[in-house]
Amino acid sequence: MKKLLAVTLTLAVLFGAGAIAGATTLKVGLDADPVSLDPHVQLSGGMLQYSHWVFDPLVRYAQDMSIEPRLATRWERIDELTMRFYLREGVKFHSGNTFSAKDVKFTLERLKKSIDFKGLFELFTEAAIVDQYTIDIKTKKPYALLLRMCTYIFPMDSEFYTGTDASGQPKDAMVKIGPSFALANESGTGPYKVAEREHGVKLVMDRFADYWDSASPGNVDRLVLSPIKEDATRVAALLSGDVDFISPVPPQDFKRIEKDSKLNLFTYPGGRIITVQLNQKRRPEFRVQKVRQAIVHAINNEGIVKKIMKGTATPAGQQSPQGYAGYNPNCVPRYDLKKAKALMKDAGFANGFECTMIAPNNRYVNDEKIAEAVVGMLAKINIKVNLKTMPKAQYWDEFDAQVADIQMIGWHSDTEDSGNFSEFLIMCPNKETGYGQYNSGNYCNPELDRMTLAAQSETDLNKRGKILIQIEQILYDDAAFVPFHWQNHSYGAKKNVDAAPIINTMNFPYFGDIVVK
Amino acid sequence: MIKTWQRFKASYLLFSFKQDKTAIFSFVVLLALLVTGLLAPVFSPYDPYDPANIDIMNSELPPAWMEEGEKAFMLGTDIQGRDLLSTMIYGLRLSILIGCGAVILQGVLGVVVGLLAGYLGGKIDAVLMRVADIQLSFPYLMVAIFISAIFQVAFGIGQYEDLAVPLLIVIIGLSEWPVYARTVRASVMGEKNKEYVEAARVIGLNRWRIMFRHVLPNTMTSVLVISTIQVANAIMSEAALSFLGLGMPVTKPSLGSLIRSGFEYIFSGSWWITLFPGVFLVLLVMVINLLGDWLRDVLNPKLYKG
Amino acid sequence: MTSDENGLLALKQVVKHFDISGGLLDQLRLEKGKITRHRTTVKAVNNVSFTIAPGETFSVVGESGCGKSTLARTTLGIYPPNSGKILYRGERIDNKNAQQMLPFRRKMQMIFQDPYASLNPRKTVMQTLEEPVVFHNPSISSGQVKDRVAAVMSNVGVDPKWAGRYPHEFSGGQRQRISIARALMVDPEFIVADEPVSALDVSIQAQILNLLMEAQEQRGLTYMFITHDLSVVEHISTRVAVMYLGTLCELSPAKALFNSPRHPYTQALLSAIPKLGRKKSGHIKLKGEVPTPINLPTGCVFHGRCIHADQRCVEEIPEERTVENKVSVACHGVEEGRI
Amino acid sequence: MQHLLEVNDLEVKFGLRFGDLTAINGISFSLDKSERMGLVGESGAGKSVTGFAIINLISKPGFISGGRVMFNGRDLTALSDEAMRDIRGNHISMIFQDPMMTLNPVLTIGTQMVETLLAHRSITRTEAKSIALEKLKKVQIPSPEKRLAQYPHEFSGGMRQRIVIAIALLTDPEIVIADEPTTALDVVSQVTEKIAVMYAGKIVESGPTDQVVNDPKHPYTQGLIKALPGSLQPGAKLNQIPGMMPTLTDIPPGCAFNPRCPLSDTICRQQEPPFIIINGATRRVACHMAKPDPSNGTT
Amino acid sequence: MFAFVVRRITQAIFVMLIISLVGFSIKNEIGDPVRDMVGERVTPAEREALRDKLGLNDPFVTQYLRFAKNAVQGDLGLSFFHKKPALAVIAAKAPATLELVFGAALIIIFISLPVGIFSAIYPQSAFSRFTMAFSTLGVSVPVFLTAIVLIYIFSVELNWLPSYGRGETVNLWGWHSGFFTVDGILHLILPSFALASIMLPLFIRLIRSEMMEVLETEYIKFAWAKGLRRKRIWFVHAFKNTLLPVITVFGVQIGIMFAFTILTETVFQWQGMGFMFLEAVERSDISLLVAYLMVVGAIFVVVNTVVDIIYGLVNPTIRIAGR
Repeated sequence: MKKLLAVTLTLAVLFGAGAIAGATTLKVGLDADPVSLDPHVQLSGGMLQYSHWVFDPLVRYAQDMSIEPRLATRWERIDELTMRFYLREGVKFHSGNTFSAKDVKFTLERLKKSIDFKGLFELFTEAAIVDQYTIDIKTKKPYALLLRMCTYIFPMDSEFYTGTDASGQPKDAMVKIGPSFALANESGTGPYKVAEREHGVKLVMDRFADYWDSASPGNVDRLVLSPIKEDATRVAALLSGDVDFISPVPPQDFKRIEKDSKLNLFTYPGGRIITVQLNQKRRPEFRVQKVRQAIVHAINNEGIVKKIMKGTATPAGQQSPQGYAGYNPNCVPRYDLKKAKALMKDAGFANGFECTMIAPNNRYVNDEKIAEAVVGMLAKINIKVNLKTMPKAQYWDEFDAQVADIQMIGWHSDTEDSGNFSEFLIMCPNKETGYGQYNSGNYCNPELDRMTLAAQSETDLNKRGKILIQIEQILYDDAAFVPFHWQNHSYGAKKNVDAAPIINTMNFPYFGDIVVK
Repeated sequence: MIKTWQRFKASYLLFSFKQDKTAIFSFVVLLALLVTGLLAPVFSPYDPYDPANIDIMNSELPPAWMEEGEKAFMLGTDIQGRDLLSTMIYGLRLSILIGCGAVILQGVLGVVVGLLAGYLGGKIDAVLMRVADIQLSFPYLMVAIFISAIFQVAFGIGQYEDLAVPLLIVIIGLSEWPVYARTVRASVMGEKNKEYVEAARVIGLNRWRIMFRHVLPNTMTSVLVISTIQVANAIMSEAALSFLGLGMPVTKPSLGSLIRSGFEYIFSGSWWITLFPGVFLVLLVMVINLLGDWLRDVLNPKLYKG
Repeated sequence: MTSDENGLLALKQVVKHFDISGGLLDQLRLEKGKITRHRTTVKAVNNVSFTIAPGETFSVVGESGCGKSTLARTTLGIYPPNSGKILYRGERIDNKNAQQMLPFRRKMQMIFQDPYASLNPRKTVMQTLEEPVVFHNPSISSGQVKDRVAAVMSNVGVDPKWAGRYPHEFSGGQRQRISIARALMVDPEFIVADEPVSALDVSIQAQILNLLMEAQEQRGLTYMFITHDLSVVEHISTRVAVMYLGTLCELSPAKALFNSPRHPYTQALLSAIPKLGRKKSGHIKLKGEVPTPINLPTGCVFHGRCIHADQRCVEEIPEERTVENKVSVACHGVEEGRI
Repeated sequence: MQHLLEVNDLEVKFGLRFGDLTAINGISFSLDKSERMGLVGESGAGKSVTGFAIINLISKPGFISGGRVMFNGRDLTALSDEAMRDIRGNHISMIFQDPMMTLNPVLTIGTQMVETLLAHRSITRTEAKSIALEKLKKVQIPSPEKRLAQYPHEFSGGMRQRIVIAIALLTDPEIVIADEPTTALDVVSQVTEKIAVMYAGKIVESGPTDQVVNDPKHPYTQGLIKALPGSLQPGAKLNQIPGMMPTLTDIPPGCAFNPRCPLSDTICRQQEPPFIIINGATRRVACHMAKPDPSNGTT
Repeated sequence: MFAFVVRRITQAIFVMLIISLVGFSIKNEIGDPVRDMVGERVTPAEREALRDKLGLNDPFVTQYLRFAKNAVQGDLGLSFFHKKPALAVIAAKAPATLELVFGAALIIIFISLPVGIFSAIYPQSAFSRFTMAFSTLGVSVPVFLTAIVLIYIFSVELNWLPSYGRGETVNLWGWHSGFFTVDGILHLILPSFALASIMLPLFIRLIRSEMMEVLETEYIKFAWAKGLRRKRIWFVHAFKNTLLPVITVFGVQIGIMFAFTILTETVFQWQGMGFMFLEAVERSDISLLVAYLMVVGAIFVVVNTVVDIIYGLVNPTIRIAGR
């Protein structure tokens, strides 16, 4: 017995310690790992990243934001409501099943049932299978962003996910809490298949031998993802060589990584706008346009970007980043303390007032420090801000309850489109429609609501762009909210890891295509 | 008063103090730190808690003697552009305030509980000590979360900045009182069977008077000794809570929260943001510990933590 | 000796047991698969009766652990007795509450053995001495208190100038004087002295004994004197009670006891008194060890060590019987005339 | 003639920050084989320190600052650590004051006895155990086999005292030093042939026990004897020596006893009395008031 | 012994009952678990429905009784985040923490004992003085600062030791152990030193002062007088007595050490219970939190019990049964 134990231990040591010779392993340290293997169980950045590694979407964004064919090779608009997709043939799922139109239909149906995704796919009706490799995707009303939404469709293996598991639960059940088949098993068409997963500890993925995209330059055989939540620890892990790739990199450590001869730092402009909202319901002062304008003028967002974000963010004067349909080149940051003071005087608040503010301290890059800077900047126009920061777990409840006069929120458009910002952050809050769900400023302008909805169903992209640009202008003039900057994504990697081609504005590193020299 | 002073002058305490260079050194340093901290507005060049004084464009300036340093900021600035020296001095004040406040709270709680448990014994003792066990097995992080939440519900976030200090005092005070309770209880159990207590009973004094007037003063030596350790611990607990984001508000950094940023700045090259407050805190805690050691050796060699 | 049959202080069948078995759970034992309940009781004082007349020095002697200190504390009400009665001037005091007890507290005081533990180290002599007076006479002026402290201090031979000092600044003998002073502060009638000189050196012991005798003369005090030192007992006692394992063996006037001890235990005890310069002789050696007061022997508690013990001694508890003038003994052998 | 033990002018000091304190101030005595000598005096007189000085085991900051301790012709103060270790517990053993504190609470008495033998004799554990048993029987510990496996707290104070004695006798030492906490003049007088009275670090009187007890020459010895309650009529006022023994820090000049002495004279306050021989070499006394033996000088 | 065990079990139940109640009453203060389960897009109505489904909207008493009923059957609920039974999550994380605490305890024992004993025997030596000075400095440095400095020196600058995680582990009947691989041991070194750093100085001082005190006792003097060899006196007579108070303090401190694992595990990304706890706080994973508190409470009682038993074994004067 003892001997057996000894042998077992020795073997365990041998196998445990040694990786397979010659294989390329990429060790990645991220701030979080996917909460489930089921891509539909949560709509979050982490889950979408995972979906890109293990599943493949119908289409995806390229680095230049153009739409790149993946499982759909081409598509055409049939009518106002319908788009026809021609699917790639000869694609295998990890289970060995062959991919076809029925899997797309299955996936879309599942998306419409998902608590998280049903909102995004609300306008979608049932997909119609034309033939094995052709499918029509339809919406209830004309929808300009139909194709973009298809970046969210990661076809799942309908055969694999059909039937019931050992406990009698349907295999396609989406379970928020507790075990489910899809939680622990996956079958996608993506470049990697999951080899081992210990939630919160590591996710090990092996290259899928039958991956359809033979053109992909990706040469990583094994991808090991470790969640490292603490910024400094994550950086230390890269510096000490324990991992090959990390993200995000805290701005204060950019210099250190750039300086290191063995490492490279990559940043990529992102679309997440960081703002604070001025609650007009709580504070009559914020109903005064001049006060809002004074505040916007008092915020030195270029200073914040330079000092706190170490230059790795883009100062913003509006919601839409450059490249978005609504981007308005006139809406630039307008820090001007003198003018801010004058505006306060004009508004009759030369002596300022006191108000409260909340911000998260672990949600956005340097969120707490930005909030702190706001306190200092507003103090200069005599607005005394009582700030409380808290972890995100507590923050959102407080945000919803609108406990403070000024609340921070960052927003990334799910559709990589300007309209999405206004729908959630600017439109008059309406419990029934769900519009303005995150408008804790209670800014309400019916005209803007009308314009936003019009843009939603305008399929003429030119016309639509004009509306969106105009919306930004109105918001800018009205100082409806206080914009800070668009966050950049940041990645640190060893010199031999060629990360530049696989990163993008959505922060979905396409590890399937990564090359390790 | 004069008599007490003369008694003190002739006491063994002062005698052994004068003999001990480390004790004198620690005392002088502590005194200097206390004076500096308590008179923070006098000593610090700026008021770091007044946001109007802060300009983000001054952020992360190195100490004055370095190339990019500015004379106005002797020890440099933090990421918000706060003068580090002023922040440290104000932070020192907070740390001292929280340390002493928390120790007074836990001391009062723990001493009363320990006294009751030790003197009355029996069921009261059993119950109180179980409560102490529960408290000990409850991470102070939970206490912190719980009490912060209660405070917030009761006072709203507008008051948060003003309430943070009492809040931390309550949190740290509540989480550590069993240390006192256990020590005092052990001490009381040793004292209560001594003949002077019986003498007090023969006189006819009631148990409360005996407990508080006769037994309590005799446990004070051990209370005094662990208090120094506990002040140091409380200061470190505040630092730890700040490290976990449950401490002082960001606009009023304590020494602990300054060190917390040490964690963020360790690789950044802006070493001064970490190093100076870190050295300051370690110095403060160390002289308190050194004085505690000395006090323990002089007053009660048999006392230890726990 | 006394007109009142109850004397100044009387104990009637006083029993004091200590339950040291802890809580219910501690009493449970697992025995042969059954849970049984055990209680552990220290039977410190068993059925002790005696009367102390005013003005006398009543000594209780016995080896350490025989229960004499417990008896002293029970007498003063520090420990409530389990059964029996304690009467002071004919009035029952064992069932009184703290408030009702107060008038008696002024009459009855105690002096302790350990001069280092019996004074509160955190209180000055002044504070220690004034506390009983102020407590019992809340209306007294501070000047009066100070005068009284000074008077009593010089009375016991401690310079009143030192009233501001703390106990650790005094020697053992001086502390014992202060301890006596504390007892005298309330002007008591009755003092229980628990081994007041056994921790002191010979020369100091003589000083303290003299002081106690002087105080008795001046104030007409009654002493209950607890000690194991028989030479001291012989020197100062009027009557002596000999105690063994919580039980009284013999109660006699001092002279009678030292001249002709009756109880075999008393005889053994007295044979061991060292006398200066006399080579030891005739020391009666006792067999065996002292049993624990937890498992008291049946019958006469002394039977296991007594050379005269017979079957009756094993089975029957001897009763205290007066054998001659004021001498009473609890021994079957004496009763039967065997000894 | 060589004595078994000869203490010559032994001096012990305690090194303190503000200077050295003299605890034993030049004492001399001798002890022969099978002889019993009593050293009496109040606590603090230096009895225990003398005992520890003989086995060279004075606790810090004390040290032997002068004189010699000759044992079988060897000076114990000059022995190496290892040689001294072999003397202790083997040739000279000591019985400590407090039986409750002397035994190690966490070791069985068997262990504590056997280890002593093993430290000095090359014998097996079993042999050591049987010697231990024998000695326990000698001091009348009932059922010694069972008792060997027990811990000190399982014994009564009296039994512990006997065990300590048994340990001291284990190696059949030539000398046993028995330390006692109290003055106990009465007890000492019963069991010894020789007696030496100590006061404030010096021997003030010595001689055969019956002579010293029945005819004390030093006023301190006289006072001690008269202070014993057993020596007087019951109820009579006891003779008391006024005041108390000085502490080491404030020993008065001249004769240390002079402030308490009924016979004190000017000379007593100025001069230390010599330790003179009286009654033909058997008795010595250190008192200005004592008459020296004409045939002998002073030391 | 019987009474002792029964009392400790009742005590543990009592402690856990209170802890679960307090833990449960905090649940609303640490955020809404549903918030973390769904994306930001999900409408309030959907979230409310989910809350209903999870029973989070039931009255406190209903929820607690439901919890208590299941707890009696050994079911402490499902972790929202891990989507597994809370106890299973803790069981999976416990080895990491236990090994960390064990590693730190080993370091404390193997350093503090020799150092403490040496500096008690030779209190005036240069080494003792240095140790004392160093240990005072040691207790004064916050544990997270120590941790980060260790990482900086040994991982980043010197590249000797890994900076995070547990490394390779071996599965021994469900216990993932890092003790049997070189990699695992290497990963263990920094975190356990960081954790030990807070207690080590305390124990060196404690052992030193206890040993010094014991060396002054009568029975040690008697041992010298018996002519024993000094090694025996130091390592048998004095050491065993020194151990007694050390064991008691060790018992208390080991409980406190579990609290400190929260900080250490956070810095080193050590996947143990402390890390899990903090994550549970961040994710408002209330069932996991309550389960954690109860398990820690139980560990506390168990550790105290074991310490008492060891104490009883070392100290013959203590009978466990009585008092």
